[in-house]
Amino acid sequence: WDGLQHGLDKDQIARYSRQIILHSFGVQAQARLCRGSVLIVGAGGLGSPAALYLAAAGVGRVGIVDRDTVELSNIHRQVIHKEATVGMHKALSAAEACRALNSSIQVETHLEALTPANAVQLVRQYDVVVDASDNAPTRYLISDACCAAGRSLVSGAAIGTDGQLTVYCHGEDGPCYRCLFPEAPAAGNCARCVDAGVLGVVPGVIGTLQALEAVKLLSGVGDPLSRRLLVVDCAAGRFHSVKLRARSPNCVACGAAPSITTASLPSYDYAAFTGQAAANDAAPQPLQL
Amino acid sequence: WDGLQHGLDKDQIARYSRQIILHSFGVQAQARLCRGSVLIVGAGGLGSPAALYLAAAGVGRVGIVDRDTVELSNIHRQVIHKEATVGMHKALSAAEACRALNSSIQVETHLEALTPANAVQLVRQYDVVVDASDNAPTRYLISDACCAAGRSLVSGAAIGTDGQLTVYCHGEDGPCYRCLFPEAPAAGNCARCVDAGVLGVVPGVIGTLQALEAVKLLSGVGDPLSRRLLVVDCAAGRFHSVKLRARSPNCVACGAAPSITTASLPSYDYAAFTGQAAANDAAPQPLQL
Amino acid sequence: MELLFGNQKTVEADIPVSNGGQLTVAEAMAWARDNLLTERPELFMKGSSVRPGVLVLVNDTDWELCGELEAEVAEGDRVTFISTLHGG
Amino acid sequence: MELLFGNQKTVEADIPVSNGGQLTVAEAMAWARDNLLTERPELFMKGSSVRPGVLVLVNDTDWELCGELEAEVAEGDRVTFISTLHGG
Ligand SMILES: [Zn+2]
Ligand SMILES: [Zn+2]
Repeated sequence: WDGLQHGLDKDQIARYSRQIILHSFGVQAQARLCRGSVLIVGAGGLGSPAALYLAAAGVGRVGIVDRDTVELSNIHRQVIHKEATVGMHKALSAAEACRALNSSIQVETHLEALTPANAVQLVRQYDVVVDASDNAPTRYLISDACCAAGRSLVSGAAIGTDGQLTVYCHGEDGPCYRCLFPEAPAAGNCARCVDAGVLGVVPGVIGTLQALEAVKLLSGVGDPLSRRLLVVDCAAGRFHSVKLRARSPNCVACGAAPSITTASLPSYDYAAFTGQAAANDAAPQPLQL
Repeated sequence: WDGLQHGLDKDQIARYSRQIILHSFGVQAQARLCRGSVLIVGAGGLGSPAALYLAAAGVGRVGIVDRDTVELSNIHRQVIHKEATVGMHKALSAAEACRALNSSIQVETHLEALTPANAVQLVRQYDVVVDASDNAPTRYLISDACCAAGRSLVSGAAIGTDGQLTVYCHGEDGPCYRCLFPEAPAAGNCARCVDAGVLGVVPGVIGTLQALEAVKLLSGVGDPLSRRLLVVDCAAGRFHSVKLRARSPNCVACGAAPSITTASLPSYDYAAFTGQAAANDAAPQPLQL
Repeated sequence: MELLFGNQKTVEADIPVSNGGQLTVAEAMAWARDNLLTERPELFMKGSSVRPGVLVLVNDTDWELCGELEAEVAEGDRVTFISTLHGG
Repeated sequence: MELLFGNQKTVEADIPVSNGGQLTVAEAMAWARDNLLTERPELFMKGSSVRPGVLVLVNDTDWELCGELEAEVAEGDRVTFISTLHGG
């Protein structure tokens, strides 16, 4: 049966047949996907479609990190959850949906937050990382951990009706987040969806595109968005792609002589660096009109 | 409570709060969404994310048309379904997922195919139509019905790693599908995902964007993609938007003196016009490698 | 579409202009069919125009807004052929 | 970003050039801050450069590839300021 040594069984061939028959994809690409693994940090607006599509596509092992529980006000955009899982741990709710879609893959949940103490060893367990988080200190942490562990990072963000997407830490010359933004923006310039608002479909668009980039990285098919930033204005229906700088030799995380390393990262103070805590601990006020 | 006369109850305010607090959206836009209705033709690769996001966003009434049943080979891209619904009617499987996400909206299922006999009266029952179908004769039928009934049409398509998206029949000068393609392509030029293959995330991207366009049309927020065609090359990560012609005065469906009308449409032979049947009745061969 | 052009999505070409005048889209298409096409011409053109289901663009604008076959193209202009998709 | 510029996403401007020479991005930014900004300048600039978290583009290219503050801009060039987003 496995004359071509792709390692897929009959059920997998049946399940993924529409991708396998695609001329530019094929059975070897599917096999790479099935052998691959992805860590999705955040099971919210971005993580919902990313996790659904990566599980559906057949990524062999999907890890989901989230410390929060599902709230009713999440569901207008976090479509992996449902009313019945309000109050459930988000990572568990997301994992349940992924397994219901594809019981043939492994889904691992990480119920504590990503921290300087656990980030590098967690990231090391996966081939590719998807930043589906919602705050600046976590984004710097994820980028630094990917530099230290040598993993490509699919970074997406969404707020209001705007979205952004790129692949960091990729190949010989891909920059990391710090290469672009070595100084953290002031806390007042880092709006969160819970405070500023977001149109539900917007993280839907970006999160699905993040799944696409992760599929390209794991399967080896297509050109990942490395050194290119996709800027999406959903209200105007405008998508434009901008060319980005290469990795910086002076970067403290990924340059020639990085000061942020596997050894030093656990003691790096991301809250001090960004002037904000990762978790938005104060529950948002119920909306009064 | 309802001093601003938006008609939303406390649960709705809580559920949609993150959209309501968005400055460019607000409570009146949410109220318009909650009063609106959308017909999604097709609960497959495009319809899956479109239905999920429209239900989540709070569209008051969602209609889903599909005559097929869920198959295992659908699930790599049709993430609204799950392993447990293989064998179930797609429209019912999709409706179940929508209600699980949002029990406060109405979800209506139409288990028979869209046909010349039922199209106009079905389309008339909704404010906006989403073409999430998968074949040429149905696409011409949907466009003609929208012209006859005066409804805007969010049309998306995906195959391989390519996608397209536009809004037809909109406003004073929006063209319909026939305005662009008055002569149907030969059957050999109309590939179907089941035969040519499709990367699962690709209809995911387009279907989510279709939900976005429908939200803009129903809420009145943002600029819909009328007279603009978005062309997406997912493999290369390229999005470009092209400017389209206006409605054609000579168009047989939407021009000054249309020959395809509410009265004549039921007897129009779409199979003859396109040289193909709507349904791909022969079940595809199981994939042998 | 690229299957017809040796699997290339983009082709840069210098098209010789007859009569020292302007090049029209019709002439550019005929030249492409005769010089670039590696597969069956009927999948690209029908008579002297493009076959049904293909949208022709001149610099990201529907050719219907530019004069269709008679639209003039000059140095640096981009002519694009897009097949309408039906899958979902 | 547009909140700082009177809620306009795009502004076309003719910037007077001193010394009859080329305009640099640094000069264009200073001019924008002094002539277009309707809100707090510290949300746009820090010293003579852009504040942290803002990516500057010259014609859809990262300014780091064009010389940053010293990049020269001419008639028809587009300078864009993009805030990095963190939400999800
Ligand atoms: Zn770096
Ligand atoms: Zn028309």
